[in-house]
Amino acid sequence: MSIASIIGQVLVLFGTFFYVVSSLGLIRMPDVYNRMQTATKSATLGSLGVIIGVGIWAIGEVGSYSWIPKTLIIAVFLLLTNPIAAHALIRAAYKSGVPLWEGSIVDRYKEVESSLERVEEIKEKLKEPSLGVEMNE
Amino acid sequence: MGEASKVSRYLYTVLILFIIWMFLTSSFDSQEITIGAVFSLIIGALTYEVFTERGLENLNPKRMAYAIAYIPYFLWAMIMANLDVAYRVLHPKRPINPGIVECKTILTNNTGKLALANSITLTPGTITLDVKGDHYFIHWIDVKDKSIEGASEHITKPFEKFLKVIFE
Amino acid sequence: MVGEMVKRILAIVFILIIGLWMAKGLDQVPFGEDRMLVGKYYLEHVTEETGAINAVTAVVVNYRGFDTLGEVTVLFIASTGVAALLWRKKRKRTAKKEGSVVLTTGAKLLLPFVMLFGAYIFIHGHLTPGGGFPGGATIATAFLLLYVAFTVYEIDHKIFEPLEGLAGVGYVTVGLIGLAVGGYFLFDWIWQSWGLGKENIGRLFSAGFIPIIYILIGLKVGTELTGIIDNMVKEPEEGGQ
Amino acid sequence: MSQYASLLIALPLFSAFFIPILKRLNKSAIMPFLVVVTLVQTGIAAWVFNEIYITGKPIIIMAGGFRPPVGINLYIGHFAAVFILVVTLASFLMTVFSMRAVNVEPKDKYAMLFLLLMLGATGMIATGDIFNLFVFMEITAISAYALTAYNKTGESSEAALKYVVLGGIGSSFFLVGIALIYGSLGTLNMAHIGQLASMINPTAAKIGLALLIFGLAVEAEQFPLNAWAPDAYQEAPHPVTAMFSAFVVKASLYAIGRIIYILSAAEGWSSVLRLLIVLGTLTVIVGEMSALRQNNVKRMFAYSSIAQVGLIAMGLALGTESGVSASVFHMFNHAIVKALMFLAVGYVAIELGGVEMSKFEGLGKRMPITAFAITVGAISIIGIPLFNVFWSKIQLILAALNAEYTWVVALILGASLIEATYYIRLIHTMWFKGEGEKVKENSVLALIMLLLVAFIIVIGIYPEPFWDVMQKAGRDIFDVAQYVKNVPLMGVSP
Amino acid sequence: MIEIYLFLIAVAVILSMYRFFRGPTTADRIVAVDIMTTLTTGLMVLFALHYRRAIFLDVALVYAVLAFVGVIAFARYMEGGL
Amino acid sequence: MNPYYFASIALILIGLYAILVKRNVLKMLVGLSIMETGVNLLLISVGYVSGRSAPILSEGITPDKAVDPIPQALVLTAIVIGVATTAMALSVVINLYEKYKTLNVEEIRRLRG
Amino acid sequence: MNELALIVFAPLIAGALAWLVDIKGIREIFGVLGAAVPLGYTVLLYQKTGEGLNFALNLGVFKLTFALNTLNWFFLGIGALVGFAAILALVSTGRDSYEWLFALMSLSGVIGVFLANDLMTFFIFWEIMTFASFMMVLHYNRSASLKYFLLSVFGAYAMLLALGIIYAKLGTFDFGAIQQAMYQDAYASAFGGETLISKNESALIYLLFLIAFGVKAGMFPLHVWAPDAYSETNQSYTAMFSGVLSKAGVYGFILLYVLMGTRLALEFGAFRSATKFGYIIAFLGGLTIIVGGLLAALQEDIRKLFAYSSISQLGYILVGIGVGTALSIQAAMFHVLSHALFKGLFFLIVATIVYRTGKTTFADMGGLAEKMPFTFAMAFVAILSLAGIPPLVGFASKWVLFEAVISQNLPILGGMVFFGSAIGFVYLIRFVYAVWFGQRPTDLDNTKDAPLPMAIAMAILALFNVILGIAPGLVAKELNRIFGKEIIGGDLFILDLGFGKYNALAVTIYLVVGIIIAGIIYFLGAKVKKVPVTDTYQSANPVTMEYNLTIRRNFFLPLKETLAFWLRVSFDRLYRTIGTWVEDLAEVMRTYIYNGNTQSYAWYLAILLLILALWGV
Ligand code: NA
Ligand code: NA
Repeated sequence: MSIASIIGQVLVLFGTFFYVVSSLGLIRMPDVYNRMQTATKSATLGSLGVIIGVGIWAIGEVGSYSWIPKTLIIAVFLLLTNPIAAHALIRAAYKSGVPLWEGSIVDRYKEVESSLERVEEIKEKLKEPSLGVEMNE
Repeated sequence: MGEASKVSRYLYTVLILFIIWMFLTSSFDSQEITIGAVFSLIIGALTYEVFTERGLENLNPKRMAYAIAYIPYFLWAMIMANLDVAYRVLHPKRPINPGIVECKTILTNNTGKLALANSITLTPGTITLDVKGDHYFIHWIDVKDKSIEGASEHITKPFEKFLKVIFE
Repeated sequence: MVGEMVKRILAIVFILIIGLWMAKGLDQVPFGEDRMLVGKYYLEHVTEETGAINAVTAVVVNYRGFDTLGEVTVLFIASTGVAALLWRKKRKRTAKKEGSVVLTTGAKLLLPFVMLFGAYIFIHGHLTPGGGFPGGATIATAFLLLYVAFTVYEIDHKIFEPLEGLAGVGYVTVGLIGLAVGGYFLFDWIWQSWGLGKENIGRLFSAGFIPIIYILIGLKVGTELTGIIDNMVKEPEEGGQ
Repeated sequence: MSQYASLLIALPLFSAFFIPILKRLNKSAIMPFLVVVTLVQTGIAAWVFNEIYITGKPIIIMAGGFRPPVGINLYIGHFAAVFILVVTLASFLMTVFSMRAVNVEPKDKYAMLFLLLMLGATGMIATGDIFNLFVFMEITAISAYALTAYNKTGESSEAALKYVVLGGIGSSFFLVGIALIYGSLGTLNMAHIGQLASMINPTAAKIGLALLIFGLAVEAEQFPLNAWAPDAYQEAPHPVTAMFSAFVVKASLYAIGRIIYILSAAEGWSSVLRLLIVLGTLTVIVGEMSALRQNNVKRMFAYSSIAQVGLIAMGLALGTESGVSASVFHMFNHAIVKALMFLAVGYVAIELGGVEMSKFEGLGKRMPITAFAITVGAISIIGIPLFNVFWSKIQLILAALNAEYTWVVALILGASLIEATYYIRLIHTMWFKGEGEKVKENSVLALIMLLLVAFIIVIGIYPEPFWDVMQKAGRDIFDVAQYVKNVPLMGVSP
Repeated sequence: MIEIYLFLIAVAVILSMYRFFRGPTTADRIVAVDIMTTLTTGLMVLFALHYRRAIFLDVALVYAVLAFVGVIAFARYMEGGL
Repeated sequence: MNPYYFASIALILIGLYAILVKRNVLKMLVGLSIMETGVNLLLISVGYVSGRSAPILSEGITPDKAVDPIPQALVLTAIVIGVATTAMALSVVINLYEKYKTLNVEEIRRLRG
Repeated sequence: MNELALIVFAPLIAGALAWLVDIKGIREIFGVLGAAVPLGYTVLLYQKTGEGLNFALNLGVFKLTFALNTLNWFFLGIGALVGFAAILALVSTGRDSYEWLFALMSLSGVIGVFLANDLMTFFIFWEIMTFASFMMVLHYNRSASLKYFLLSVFGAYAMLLALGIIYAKLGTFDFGAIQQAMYQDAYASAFGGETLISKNESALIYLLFLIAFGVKAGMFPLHVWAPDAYSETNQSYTAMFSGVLSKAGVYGFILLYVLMGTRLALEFGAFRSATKFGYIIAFLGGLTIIVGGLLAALQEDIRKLFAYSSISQLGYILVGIGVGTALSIQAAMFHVLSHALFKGLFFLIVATIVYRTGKTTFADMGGLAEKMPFTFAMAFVAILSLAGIPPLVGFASKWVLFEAVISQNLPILGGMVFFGSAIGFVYLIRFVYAVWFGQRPTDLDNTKDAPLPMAIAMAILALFNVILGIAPGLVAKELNRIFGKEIIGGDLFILDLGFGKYNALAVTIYLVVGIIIAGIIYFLGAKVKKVPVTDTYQSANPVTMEYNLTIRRNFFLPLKETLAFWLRVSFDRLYRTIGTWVEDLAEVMRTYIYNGNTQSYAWYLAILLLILALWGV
């Protein structure tokens, strides 16, 4: 077994571990936000491990270096897109009204959102022609 | 900060695309390179306006250097984050203390903000929930400080020093 | 409700019996056995006859070209049909919640890459598992990304529709050139009449007209799927019936 | 030269793809373009027909120049030659009608879908490969879904939904059938299947054949799989309804016939046939009974059409050459008559704003040519001598009796009695009931209707040349050995 | 060896399925899908090695692209941004 | 029964079940898609030959080491057709919902008899 | 062109031309010429009947074959003659080109039926005839036409099924071949050999033909269409309808004898002196006589009266055919001729009356003899002929028929026949008095006599009534020629059955003398006394308009009351009820099956799959 194979395997093992962690997190965490916290991170890292690991492993196993660039591309793509997807999802979850876990201690977003709404309401009122006030945006 | 010239932006886009093509094909076959060049030129022409604002300016050596340095830093942070996750997931009591906090950033560039948001998402106990202007709203699995300043100190600051150089 | 229960139980009984019946038939087609007849011919002759190393691609584009032409047509019908059904005098997007800067910036950055992936996939159809359809779908994905990220984004139908048509016309024309040059509709004139690329088997510039057709299909599928997406996300304006 | 028959596929495709470009150039040219294309297509079909009936040999189109079973081939034999001509001619007439009948936008899309519906049916009739048959069937079906819903009313969408759901189930099971046949034989070419059919595993063949027939029977409107049909017929734009009845359903029926007979050497074959006969008979009975007190005349015609289709399926499943020939003849006659009747009823709907029975009161005075056309069509369908349908109906019945299906004939005749009842009621309503203002009838449409009427009567009075052609067409389906011989199969063998 | 990893990842995918079926919110299901697609991408890459065929990597790449956009589309649909 | 066949048949039946039982039109369409998936899986399974690889003759795969390419080609076509059907069905449902304001299949029955 | 083709198609072509030209005057010329051609050729072809003249038209689908022989010449002659007369009368009463087309088409149809030499040709022309006559009725009345059409189609389908079975078993439609095969079958079955057609099948074929021909002949209980259809169409046309078209049914029964009489006789045995299958026909014929006669008596409408009368008369013919001896069949055919002649004449008379007065009920008529003397004279002939008074043709045929039935010792049938004769007098009396004599309503004071074409038409038929009445030997000779042996003996004026003799000439002479005497008395002083309608007395009943039993109104009300129970048993109503059931069933089925629910429809697919699975296909 070549060194490349060993390094590759180690990486794959590492990645697989986080894959499993990711799925466990998905099951165990109490609300969607916390599930995302755990699952996304470990799935992303796991992917890096598994995918790049395969690229390196292939050097020893198949004898080709051409796996590396392609696995890298895939890994980078996941690295870039997974957090975006997670962000989009968590935002969507929040905006579609999924409540925070009852154990959550703070919701800053809600506070800001409601104050912003109040600002909007005031703006609307001020816009009414009788007041004749020009709002400065 | 204004936009770079169209030529610069276009060339930058084509260059990036071509590099990616080379990665994709993993081959130095002349035919692949030819087609790759053609495709990069075409797709670059179609997309450079949305793809980049600064064009070749991105390739400034200092930025490149910081970007390269950022990789191990970030990877380390990420591994730590995941060990943290593993701990929380596998611990029978699920030690969590979640909440949504607000942070402020000094970054102004959109790409920088994206990088920051992604970095936050992938590192310990945090996910970017929304970005409004320079305010980040972050779901934090283990809230240690509820104030804007305190949260920023914990969450955004560590990355900003790199990202500021790379993207600003 | 009792009726509901009965319906479910009946449905289960039905599908189980139907399933057993199908299984009985499939039992006569043992899994994993080599039963190839025409398939074997393809595998043995594909490189010599079409220049492709991906036998599936050769089957799709050359040997069973009619299927593929039909497949392109089916998608064209879907895109046309969706456009016809969702046509209103005035339609526009009504989405309210703009994506965050993370999403919009991410979409902008990813757009060219995704497009390049698409192009990569359809141009390598004769060498890898790709081809015009997945490539086109990937290109459509690039546009979907824009729709997803920006609530105001819309494609320009004035460009997309003629492009879609042009790609189709191009495909049929390639086939007709085959009829004129080689005497058969969809005849691979580049490979079989002109013999171009014979020395290139396994490399990009080979496989006769497969890459050309896949470029056309990629364009066509990309524009069509994008058109379908566009039609699906738009809603009629008030009084725009 | 004969390979140029592939223009039958290429031309409609090219034209359909060209329409988006034409739309940019000149939008008002689309409908005239449609007329021209279908006319040219009719010309090609006529040339092909002539070629085949002069040489007596089928045209085998080999796509890509690969010999079957390696390449897909089209088999334009005696049957396909006739029915492609029917398809193109009916399409041509309906494009003319469309110029008057279709006012809902977007017309460019309508034109494309119209062409592709025609293409799909042409392909189904011509193809020599079962999977390619599936592809063309889906082309037909999906354009039909779109056209059914084209008017964008709630009802038209409802009709299309039913069509999609049932059609979708049907095509899925059709594919399972293909999987079974392919899995047992390793080929998809019809002639090749015909050649190898005696070696096929009986269980797989039986179930595969049953599933193929099941899938096709949905499109071929066999009871009880036809529940989508009356709704779709009722709600589709009038020219499209005419096309449904004239050739879309016929293409599926043909496919049933073709598949049945290429697998005739397989075991268990006759039990599938028997089932199809039962289905066909039930289709006739239920169709006629449903039409009996129908107040919506277009729907009534739809049920009537379904009943006739049942008759055709029954004939195809008799397993005798005379049955197949009679069925083919009936397909042909029915295509003419129903094209005429749906054209007429559609025209009434346009002029009088509805197709309820009350709208037909006094039609004889208001729109005499249209009423006359409907009357001739109805009389023909009932099966009165001197009108075309009589000949095929009686041939079908004789064929069934010859195959010892007396009970089938008795039931069908009973159902025909019902058919006579509702058509006579309609005729009476049109001519001897009610008054109304005279409507000026469109001279082009009147011409088309009279043309079809003339056709009905000419065949009715002098069926010989037509019957001659139909017998050849029927033999084309029935004589599998000849079919296999005609296709230049290359030596791919196990 | 590879088979073991394949098995483990498959187990992970199946575990994620639990969340997909369990819910309880739509967001939960989409998260589950997101994770599953990521795991599946890894699985596909590993399969490529198992079969020793680099061409399968392309499949994984296309899959990753489609899955990403798909998940985002669902997310945006859920929040009313489509 | 082989697991691939089993899975294909199961998918087909699950799809059919959804069509037969679910009242929501969209769910019925999902059922249809599941059926299509099952069918595609079945086709692919029929073409599989044990111990062989994808019929792309590179990386040391010779004709005797490749599986049957035909079912794969068929499935490509079938998938596209499935997509097209689904797209059509969805736009039909969009129109339907606009006019009927419901997706309950039992309330969508103006056309009958 | 072959003469047979000309005979068959000339009316059709003429009709089509008349329809296309549609100019009053010209279309009549076309029409009359079209009807004249068959008549002319029929006369010319008399000599050639023995030569086996035939004609075939290959349609590809089938070969239409026609042949002329002595038997069908007889029917052809009747058809051509009465048809020509009716068409001539149509010149006056025809309303539009539509009627010309279908009247002539039906003539072509019936001629085709008579001349057909194979079952398929027979069926095709049968259908054409039915369809055309239906169109004539449809023009006037929907429900009558629908009833006619449904029963006809029912009959036609029965025939189709029968001929389909024959074709499937024997592989031929040709009469000769079928006759041959059936004959062989008959002996094969008698000696226990293999038969092509089994006993059950031959019974089925017989039953189907019984229905098919029974409908057309108006045989009880399939007669219900006839009264409405005969009365609800152009009355000139009715002459042909009742006179000729109904005879196609009779011809069919004779054909049944020709084709498979031996087979049926041997297979099913005898009842008393008749064959079983024949006795059924005869018995139904007898019922037809009674029912037709009774109902005729109860009618208030002049057209209906003759419609029922026609039914009743057809009954005689069926009895004759059913009894099945050579003599009885000859008698039946004789009666076919005389019924065509006198009933054709009757309907032309009715047509004239309706045409001139616009009235159809007895209540509105009276005293027309004075205003329409020519028509009255014609009616006189017709009445005498129908009533079976010598020396008219009606007597001759009826006499032979009575003799034929009585001689066979079939008492029930004999009773029925006599009863029919009696009731015939009853309804004729009404026609005579209510229409021609008595008080004339004032609005009929300006009534004119028959127009020329109708007059000619009536005259032709009347002439034949008289000539063949005085010289029945002409007919007998022809009938003997058909049967190939002398069954009715005698000479031109004398019919000799061996056990009875009728001298027409002698009777004529007595009668002429009697009429001259009566005429002298009439002109010497008998005058009609005018009395108000309500001044009439009726055996102790107060005279109200409701119970006003004058000859013109409800004359046979007491009879009606007596028969009330039986009149409720109406086959007409029974058929209607069945029709309603079918419609309701169809309605229920339609709404249940096509219930609009997509999911139910998906279930249908699943059910079929289940059936496939369980059937083990
Ligand atoms: Na992710
Ligand atoms: Na992902």
